[in-house]
Amino acid sequence: MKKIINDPNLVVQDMLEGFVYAHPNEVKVLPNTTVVVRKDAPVSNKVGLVSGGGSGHEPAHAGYVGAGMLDAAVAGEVFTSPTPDQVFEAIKAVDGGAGVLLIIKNYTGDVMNFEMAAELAEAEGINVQQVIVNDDVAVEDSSFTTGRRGIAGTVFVHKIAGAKASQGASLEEVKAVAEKTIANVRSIGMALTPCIVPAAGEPSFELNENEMEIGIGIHGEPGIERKAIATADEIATELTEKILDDMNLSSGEEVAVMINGLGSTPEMELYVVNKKVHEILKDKGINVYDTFVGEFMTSLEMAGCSVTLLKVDDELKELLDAESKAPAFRK
Amino acid sequence: MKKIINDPNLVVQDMLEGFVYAHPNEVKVLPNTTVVVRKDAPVSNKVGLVSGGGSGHEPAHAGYVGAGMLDAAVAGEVFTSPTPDQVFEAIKAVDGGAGVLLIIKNYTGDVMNFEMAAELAEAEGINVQQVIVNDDVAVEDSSFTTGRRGIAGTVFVHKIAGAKASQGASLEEVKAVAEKTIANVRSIGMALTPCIVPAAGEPSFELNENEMEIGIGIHGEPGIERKAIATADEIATELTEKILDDMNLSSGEEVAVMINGLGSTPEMELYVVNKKVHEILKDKGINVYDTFVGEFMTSLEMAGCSVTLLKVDDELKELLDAESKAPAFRK
Amino acid sequence: MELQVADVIQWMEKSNDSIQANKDYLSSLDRAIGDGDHGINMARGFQEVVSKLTTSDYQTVSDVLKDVSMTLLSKVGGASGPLFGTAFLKMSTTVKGMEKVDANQLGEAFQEALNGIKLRGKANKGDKTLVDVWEPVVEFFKSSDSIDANALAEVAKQAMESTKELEARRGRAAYLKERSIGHLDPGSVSSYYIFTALSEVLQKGA
Amino acid sequence: MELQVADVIQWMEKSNDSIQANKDYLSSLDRAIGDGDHGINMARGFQEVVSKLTTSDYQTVSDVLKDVSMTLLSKVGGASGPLFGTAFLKMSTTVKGMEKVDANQLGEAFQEALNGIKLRGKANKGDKTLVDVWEPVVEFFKSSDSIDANALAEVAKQAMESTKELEARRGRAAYLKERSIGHLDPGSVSSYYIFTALSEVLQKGA
Ligand SMILES: Nc1ncnc2c1ncn2[C@@H]1O[C@H](COP(=O)(O)OP(=O)(O)O)[C@@H](O)[C@H]1O
Ligand SMILES: Nc1ncnc2c1ncn2[C@@H]1O[C@H](COP(=O)(O)OP(=O)(O)O)[C@@H](O)[C@H]1O
Ligand SMILES: [Mg+2]
Ligand SMILES: [Mg+2]
Ligand SMILES: [Mg+2]
Ligand SMILES: [Mg+2]
Repeated sequence: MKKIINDPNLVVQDMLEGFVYAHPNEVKVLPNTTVVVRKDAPVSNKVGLVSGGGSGHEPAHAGYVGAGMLDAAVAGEVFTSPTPDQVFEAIKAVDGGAGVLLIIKNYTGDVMNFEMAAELAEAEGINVQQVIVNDDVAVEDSSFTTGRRGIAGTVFVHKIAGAKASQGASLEEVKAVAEKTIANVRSIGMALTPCIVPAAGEPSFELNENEMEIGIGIHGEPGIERKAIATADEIATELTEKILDDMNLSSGEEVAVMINGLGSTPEMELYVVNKKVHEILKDKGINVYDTFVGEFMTSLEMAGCSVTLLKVDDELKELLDAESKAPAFRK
Repeated sequence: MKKIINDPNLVVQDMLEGFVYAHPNEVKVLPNTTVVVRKDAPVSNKVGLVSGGGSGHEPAHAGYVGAGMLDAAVAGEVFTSPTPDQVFEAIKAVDGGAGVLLIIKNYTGDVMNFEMAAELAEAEGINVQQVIVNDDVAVEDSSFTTGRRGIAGTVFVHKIAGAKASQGASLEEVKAVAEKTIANVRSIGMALTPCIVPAAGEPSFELNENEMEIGIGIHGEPGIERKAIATADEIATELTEKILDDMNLSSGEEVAVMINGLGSTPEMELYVVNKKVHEILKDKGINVYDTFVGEFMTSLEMAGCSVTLLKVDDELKELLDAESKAPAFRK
Repeated sequence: MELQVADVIQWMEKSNDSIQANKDYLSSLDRAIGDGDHGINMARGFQEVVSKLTTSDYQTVSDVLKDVSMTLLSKVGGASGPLFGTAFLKMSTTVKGMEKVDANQLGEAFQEALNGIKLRGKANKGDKTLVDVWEPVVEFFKSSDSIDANALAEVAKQAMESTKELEARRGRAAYLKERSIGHLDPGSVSSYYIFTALSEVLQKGA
Repeated sequence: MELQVADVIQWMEKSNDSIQANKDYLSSLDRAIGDGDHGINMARGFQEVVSKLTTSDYQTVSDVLKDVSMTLLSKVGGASGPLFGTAFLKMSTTVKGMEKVDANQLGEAFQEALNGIKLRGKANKGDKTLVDVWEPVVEFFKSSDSIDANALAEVAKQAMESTKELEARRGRAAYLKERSIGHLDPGSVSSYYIFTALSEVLQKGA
């Protein structure tokens, strides 16, 4: 394991301190927590937005804290959902009287920990609502199982709900637009290499030199299919087709595209993927409204990428374009 | 070699196409070249700024093209300086009548190719000046040799010269502030792993599981010293001390800090390094004016980071803060 | 049988011993069908539980269980944190105010814990989760008034082993669908350690 | 000796053959003390040179050399592109308008090429660059009016091999300082291929 860290058990704490040193005017960490909040939290009469999850997905989630996006991000241990008490602290810190919306990625752990925090907050009289992002089409969408995971599409939910909240919308309105975003966003990822959780010190799985894994999650879990490594065009085609199969996009409709690096894939390669994704969409008469290429929701140093499509209408376009001061998503 | 690419010989072309697909309102590629220019180039009566170099350093250099930063970036093959004819095309495309400044990283190849382009441009009556960035303190600063390399500090030169040019300053003024920036910026990098040039297919060097390389360049060249891997705090200390030894910074002075990931180092680790760098500076009474943590000047999928310090005065601070619309450096 | 404050503390200490000893094993089970952190999570949580219990004074079993719950809830995280946290919270409420508990009361506490787990996690028996260990244990307690410690350990062991053949429908392992078959469920293994530790405490007390 | 248009084209073809055959070797030399692209760069450039020359008509040696120069300048990049490009440009200018060149004229052209290389790259003999091959070759041409093809190849070879012991002071290898000792300079090796190719052409013509 080659990492630039100190004590693996303190890596989240070290990171958060370094984060606040880098963005001292935008964010602060609540004392004795792993909760990053806007420096000016709570913003009165604005719906507070809280997200979070395990660490190791940087810039998610702290990088999305800032005016126009999240009010707080709760960091768990690496790949481990944060605990209810931490989420509860976040909720209390960002409640400006208009209620708080929790944006949760659909993992059993995240859902349970955030729900317990919501129960604690409600017991204190805070109006808390939640949405659950489940954009990963690699996983079957079934209520008999855990259902789809939340992956990079979550960033669009942060952006759009954040913009709505900034406009002064009510908790119900912010929740509604977040749910609309979730209903219209689909993603899928692939990996060339596994990653190593610092405290574990061992790779999450093994892949041969000529293999790749399709439908990978963002926690180093194995994907849904292992196959021979293909060209960028083939990979982009497979991922895009899997998304489109699930989306019912017609010619003339508009999407926002996100090509997300999982950690160690050079930006060069992400742009190569982006080229093919655009060509496929163009072929189908689907217009691209905006494109985001970079690292938005990573899985430590995993090599690979995910593709996200968000079907946009006028409302979503306006909210996507709205100003954001979050360090990792400036608009 | 595990990469998401198509034909390794076409990777630069594929990337540039993907780049323009992602940023169609900000940039264009000059037909039949590897030159990315601002969509509205040339901006009349504004000094044109041209930089570039081998590919594989993304987001450098195309990511810094946009209002407030560069007017053009010339992309060479991976880790290979672009040719004079390409640079010449860039110069012609961005000359708005106020002359053109070339921002060159100090590599023999870059310097020679850009200089030949400048000669071609001058022959056509374009007023061309150049500055050479040499921020890497790992390399001795000597006129008997190639001298110091230009690495991540170059991004500060792009930003500051770009802001000055946007203010309508003359070629001489823009050149002067670029040189002032160069005189005040110092960097050094380290690596945990080598990288693989797509067309070569083999790692640039070998490092054992317990080794790291200090003073690494950004082209997969070996560094100046190989040693046992250390903690993040030790690494941050070594890099920062090497810079400070060369800088003569006194207590009370101000710096901008850049913690740059070389490709596959998770942002988590960069923030861990940032924490220690800030602590060291605080200890010495040096104030941090602004901090930039992320991937700014990479070396394909190399694991490692560089630290850059820029000593700032009122002029540099104002220019650093000025608006930038470059995709990879929004301000 | 009868459990007093000291017994419950000992139970948690023994649980912690097994979890620490098997931390890497638990993580490796989770690596196969999850994200590889189960051992790390449980070890972090139970270490804190023991620190908390050994530096506090307790009058009632319910207070001990409440601190176990709160510590697990705030230190474990992931899926297992809220589940084990809920389990011990429900147990604490069930035996509220009691200085000692007998087999029946413990059985009822386990029943409430299981209900809490199922409510929180929406899993049923056969979904390849820790429910597959807790439910047989609850049934074992229901089946008799006097608890045989050896039999308890055996029930937990068989239940734990039964998860190997199941296809996961809840938690991270569910993403793997049929690829999850052939691997033990990590949360069931750590639950098994907890019931084995209980069995040892009961054995000594007997 | 005398070189006509066809000879120069053949020289470039033979140079290209060696460079393509040794592409990986050249890159591996550059990997040791540089950035590993020298073979890729030279192979890309000389491939284009040969395509260009074999699809064009030439009256003069200088026109051939000019196209070689322009193609190298626009296709090689890196440090070697401007250096070899400048070398052939200077040669072209030196023999401007000539349909054939003799040993003296070729020697003068090489002298101008060397001057151009040194001006462009600011390197001197002993700096572990291709100057260490070009300068001995120029001196060899100066030393006699009639050129022995075998001797030319031998001079280039020894010059190339001499770079192994040098410490680099220019180019990327200079960053390694004393660590550069013990490795051949890649640009000197590709220069050696070019002079060996010339020697073969001269041999045939003789
Ligand atoms: N919905 C659920 N209901 C009951 N138990 C569950 C559920 N989801 C997961 N588990 C249990 O949690 C264990 C995994 O815990 P852990 O690895 O600590 O958390 P995470 O899955 O968040 O990484 C699984 O082995 C399983 O026993
Ligand atoms: N300043 C210089 N003067 C003369 N030759 C040089 C100089 N710098 C580099 N070279 C030559 O260029 C060769 C490297 O070429 P190449 O690898 O293609 O370019 P780069 O170093 O830009 O990657 C070196 O082996 C050396 O012979
Ligand atoms: Mg986990
Ligand atoms: Mg090169
Ligand atoms: Mg787990
Ligand atoms: Mg080279």
